[in-house]
Amino acid sequence: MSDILKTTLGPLVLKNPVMVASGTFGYGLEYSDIMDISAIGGISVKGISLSPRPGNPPPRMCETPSGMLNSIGLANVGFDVFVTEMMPKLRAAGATVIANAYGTSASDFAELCRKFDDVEGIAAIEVNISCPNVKSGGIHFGVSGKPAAEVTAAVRQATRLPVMVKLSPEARDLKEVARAVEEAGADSVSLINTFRGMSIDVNTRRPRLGVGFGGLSGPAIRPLAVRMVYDVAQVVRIPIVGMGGITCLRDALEFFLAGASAVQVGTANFSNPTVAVEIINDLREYCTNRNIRPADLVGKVEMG
Amino acid sequence: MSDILKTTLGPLVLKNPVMVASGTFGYGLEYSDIMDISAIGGISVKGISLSPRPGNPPPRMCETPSGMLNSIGLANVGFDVFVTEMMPKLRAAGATVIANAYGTSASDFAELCRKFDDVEGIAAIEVNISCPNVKSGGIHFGVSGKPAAEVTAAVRQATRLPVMVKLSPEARDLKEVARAVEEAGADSVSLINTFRGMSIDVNTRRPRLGVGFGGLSGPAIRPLAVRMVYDVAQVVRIPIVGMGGITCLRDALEFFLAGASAVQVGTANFSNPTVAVEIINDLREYCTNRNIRPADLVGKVEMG
Amino acid sequence: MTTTDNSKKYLKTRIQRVETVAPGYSLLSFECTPPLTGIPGQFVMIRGAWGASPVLPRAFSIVQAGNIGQVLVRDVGPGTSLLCNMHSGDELAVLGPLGNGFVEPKSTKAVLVAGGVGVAPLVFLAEKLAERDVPVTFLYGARTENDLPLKERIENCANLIITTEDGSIGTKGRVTIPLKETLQDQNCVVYSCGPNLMLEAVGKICAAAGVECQVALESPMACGMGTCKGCAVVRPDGSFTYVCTDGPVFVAATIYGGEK
Amino acid sequence: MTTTDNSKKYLKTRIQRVETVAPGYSLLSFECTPPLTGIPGQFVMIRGAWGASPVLPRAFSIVQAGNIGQVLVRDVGPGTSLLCNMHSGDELAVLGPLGNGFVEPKSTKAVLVAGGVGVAPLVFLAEKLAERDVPVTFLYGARTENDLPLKERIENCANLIITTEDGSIGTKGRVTIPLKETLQDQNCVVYSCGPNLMLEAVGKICAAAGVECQVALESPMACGMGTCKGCAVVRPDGSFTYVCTDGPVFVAATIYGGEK
Ligand SMILES: Cc1cc2nc3c(=O)[nH]c(=O)nc-3n(C[C@H](O)[C@H](O)[C@H](O)COP(=O)(O)OP(=O)(O)OC[C@H]3O[C@@H](n4cnc5c(N)ncnc54)[C@H](O)[C@@H]3O)c2cc1C
Ligand SMILES: Cc1cc2nc3c(=O)[nH]c(=O)nc-3n(C[C@H](O)[C@H](O)[C@H](O)COP(=O)(O)OP(=O)(O)OC[C@H]3O[C@@H](n4cnc5c(N)ncnc54)[C@H](O)[C@@H]3O)c2cc1C
Ligand SMILES: Cc1cc2nc3c(=O)[nH]c(=O)nc-3n(C[C@H](O)[C@H](O)[C@H](O)COP(=O)(O)O)c2cc1C
Ligand SMILES: Cc1cc2nc3c(=O)[nH]c(=O)nc-3n(C[C@H](O)[C@H](O)[C@H](O)COP(=O)(O)O)c2cc1C
Ligand code: FES
Ligand code: FES
Repeated sequence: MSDILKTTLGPLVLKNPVMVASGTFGYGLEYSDIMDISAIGGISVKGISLSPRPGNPPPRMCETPSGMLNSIGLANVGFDVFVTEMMPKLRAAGATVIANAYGTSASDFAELCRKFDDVEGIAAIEVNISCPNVKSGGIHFGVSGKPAAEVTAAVRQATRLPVMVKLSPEARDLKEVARAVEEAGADSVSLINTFRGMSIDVNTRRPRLGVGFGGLSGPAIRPLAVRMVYDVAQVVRIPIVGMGGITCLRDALEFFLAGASAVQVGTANFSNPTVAVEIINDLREYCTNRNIRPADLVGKVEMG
Repeated sequence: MSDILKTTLGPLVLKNPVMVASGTFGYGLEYSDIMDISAIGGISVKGISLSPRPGNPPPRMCETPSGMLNSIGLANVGFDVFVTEMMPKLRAAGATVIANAYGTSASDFAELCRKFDDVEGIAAIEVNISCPNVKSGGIHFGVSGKPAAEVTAAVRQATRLPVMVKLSPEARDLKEVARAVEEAGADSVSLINTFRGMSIDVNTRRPRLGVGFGGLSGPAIRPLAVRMVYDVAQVVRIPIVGMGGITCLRDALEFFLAGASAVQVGTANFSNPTVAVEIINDLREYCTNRNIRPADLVGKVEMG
Repeated sequence: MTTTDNSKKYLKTRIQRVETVAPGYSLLSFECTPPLTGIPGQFVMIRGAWGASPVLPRAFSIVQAGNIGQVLVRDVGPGTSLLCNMHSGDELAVLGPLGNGFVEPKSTKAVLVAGGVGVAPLVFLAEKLAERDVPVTFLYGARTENDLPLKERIENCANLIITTEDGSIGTKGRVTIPLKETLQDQNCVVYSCGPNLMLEAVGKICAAAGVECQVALESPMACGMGTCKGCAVVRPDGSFTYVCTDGPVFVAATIYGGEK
Repeated sequence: MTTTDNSKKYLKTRIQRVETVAPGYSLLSFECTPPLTGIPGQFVMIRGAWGASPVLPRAFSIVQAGNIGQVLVRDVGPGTSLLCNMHSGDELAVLGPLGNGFVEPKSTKAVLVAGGVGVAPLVFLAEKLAERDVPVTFLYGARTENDLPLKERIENCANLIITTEDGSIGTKGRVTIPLKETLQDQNCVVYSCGPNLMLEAVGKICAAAGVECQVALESPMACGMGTCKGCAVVRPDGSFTYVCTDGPVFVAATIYGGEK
């Protein structure tokens, strides 16, 4: 494959640098009716845990200006169903699968990733240490360097698959966390997950989400995500996967220039389920016209 | 004044709980043509430093989805001009003036606040330890409890005026900072200042702001601001002044319910310069119809 | 008998016409090539080209399928307001048909119970049933005589019984009053869509009368197709069910209890 | 002689008419009670009722004051696109008049130099000067013959000289070519508005010819009235000047150097 869009993230080789973000594209298969899901650079599937999780009490989402809050709570079918029911179909569809993994302890994460190691057709594991919607685990690992490194090291030992660690914008010191997971063996980092937010229905005086809080995503957070990608790019050498409010080629380019080697599209999939493929086509045209590869753009913002 | 909207923030008594936020309403006088600025609960004037400051190189602002980035850099006329030229007119207009103070060290802050102490007609000082757009001072004091407390204590000693400390959303641990400034003698806290963000012009490959980064404000950040007000309300007893993306009565009510005793309107003044007065009128009607005072709403969100 | 259509498409098209059919209600017509499929009770996710906010598309029941798709929009917030103020020629993105539609009656009679904008899928159902000569009794509840969009279309295909809260037209009171009468003949299936409290009342009345009842629910939605897990509602046993893929049409007893 | 009007008002009004006057250019007319005041070169901040995004109002030069205000909008991004797609009756908020207008000539002749949408304040100026019988030479530069909005209005009140980059109408080339010729008669003042590079070129030509030149600048704006400090531009000495309150009309030499 000598496509101009081919992208290398350490040990992970993707047909193009535009993925869809976990939790915003289900297990990918739902979209087979309306598009060729094998065209997508990578499908980060809905966060998977060892056991199925029912998720949080409703309401689980609400809208905010140029964004949305969700408190899904990692509702998912669990490892076994994912591997036996979804994976065969994903393999058949030719999808590039990134397994988004969630655990409640470092050993939990390790066990899950060890099991992924034996599954055919998984391109990489995205380690979610940044979910704001679960009581244990999730974001607690992501707020500082030490627990983040512990989880990363445990996962690193457990799998030969490429390990992408997903960082939280709520880290007390994002650069420190990024450096810590790099040192602990991450092959790449992806950022950002959602910010913890709150919205109140002033008529009922209750939070608009069943559990009170939720994660903010969408275009609203883009300027924050671009800045964080830039910040992290100053301190790590491993590739960065950028996301947060990407809706079109222009937005994706902003992340490449800030320092991301690849991007993920999240909330925009809801606005337009074919958006990732459209961005890929637009990116191919953009690169072809200029005779460049996406990698030529990475970190090329001109400061000062 | 027995107006139903009268609001007490510790030693500070306001005619109503709706203020305008620093940097978004100039020195207030500019608006005298189009409204009665004495109707506003409080005018937090543009951040004032001991000496005039020219501000940052342009471009200084750009728009983002449901928000804006600014990198003004505390351009201001300085203490002397403010006191001799602006204050007499503000007094004559009957405005309630909140002096937003900026210094580069604790002693700098103290000197400035000591000088404000002698100025007639200043209702309170808002201590800005959260500006993301200046090289020294600003946000550096606001990211952790110790420097925040140092500035607060120095200011506390220097003035008998009510001290409102303005917190940054970029604090590593916002609750810790809030508690620290409460302990150091703050009469109230206001939050949030802007988030550091970045936006890149993909055609020129340069940041859209002259200094690279800027502070994100506007409706985009409202869910984050509401959550932070709620979080701080769980740990401090001093009153909270909430802000971040307020554009109408509904938005203001959200902050009251989350735990704010008063609010400030910022970016929305640009969209509609009379918005603060409209919110005040709508709030009066809301409270009158229900025979309640704004204080009856404070922190009344029903969780769980 | 028509059954739920699972061949959803994502169509970028244009508004053909926006018609105010009652104060606060607009009937949106849009061109569909290939034709919009789907049966009554199925829905579409719709978004205009209005920039960054609101982010999400909005769910609407299909009122008409075919070359010209139709949805009935009630202006209740920013998204619906933008849609109601669109004009012929404006861009529109439509994803559908989604979800599961009403299962048509094995019994000979159908009783449709609509409240407010819940009329939308039931107009489609009434028109389909009329094509098949199934007798339809259509109970339509509203606040006043002004809040009865698409009334004429119903009159053309069903026996329409109106109730209004202020008595300005039809019987004064709630739609549940004529429902109880109608159910004295048990040889029917009830189809209902409207506010949650109404659906629950309708469900309970049907359970008491021993009549099958199908309700179309609403819930906040992001994807409309089972991927976001945002549209959960709680079943009587505490488990979750998803409105977009398990519904929006449910057998009432599975939601409000009293399952036989 | 008219002078800058400082009595700004904030007016919530409605669109009277939106007219496409050239591809990508709309002339927006809106009702003003009390009448919109202001002189050529002053501007208004305008926002429609489009919800949360974009947040800020947009700056537009006044094309016509009075009971019906007018601005010329070039569709270049989200805000201007929303404005160009508005309809008669839609809500509009207008703040103005703002900034400092052109200072009318003491000399007997005026030379107006417009590039692109920079034509807006100069049409207003040409019409005002014609009322006072001041002879106006209007140099209007564009890419093609299609990019000349309001051309007819200028023909009615001034001696119009057109240049286009493709030569499809008028002289082929830049507007600076006829400018040099025109300036051989030094008894005039030059007024210019358009892209920055054009303004700089015009300013330098005037400086060389020893003719006074006033330019209307643009810069990103939030408040339009001196409070946000967002609209700074750098002067030759490195200090800042604010487009909304110090401008938008500046003596060219104070911006591009060569001040006498
Ligand atoms: C399967 C399904 C079919 C629907 N069919 C129709 C239809 O045919 N015609 C029609 O007018 N509306 C229909 N709705 C409801 C419609 O989707 C909402 O009214 C719309 O999303 C509101 O968007 P908004 O931006 O205008 O208001 P918002 O600001 O999003 O909401 C305004 C009010 O509506 C409530 N609300 C928001 N979203 C929903 C929702 N999805 N369901 C219920 N309440 C909501 C909010 O809590 C708020 O009180 C349907 C909803 C679903 C799930
Ligand atoms: C005093 C003044 C008078 C103006 N008069 C007119 C007029 O009469 N008619 C007219 O069509 N436009 C005028 N403009 C420019 C107009 O305000 C911008 O085109 C508009 O704000 C762009 O908004 P947008 O959302 O469509 O695009 P944005 O997304 O905001 O911007 C689109 C492009 O325009 C650039 N841009 C954004 N804002 C400005 C700005 N204020 N000035 C220059 N470039 C900008 C951006 O960098 C980008 O390249 C004037 C500007 C000023 C400051
Ligand atoms: C409904 C929803 C569910 C999500 N679920 C997950 C998840 O399971 N695992 C995860 O790592 N991130 C999850 N995310 C976060 C997204 O993958 C992404 O990091 C975030 O939404 C920012 O990108 P966006 O602004 O493009 O949506 C979820 C986001 C949304 C909106
Ligand atoms: C252009 C601009 C200038 C600002 N200048 C100051 C300032 O001088 N001092 C300060 O404390 N906050 C300043 N702020 C922050 C606001 O006071 C407020 O905290 C922030 O904008 C969030 O509120 P909003 O979303 O309603 O605008 C500024 C904000 C903007 C947009
Ligand atoms: S709306 Fe996304 S799962 Fe139902
Ligand atoms: S636009 Fe705000 S100061 Fe000029």
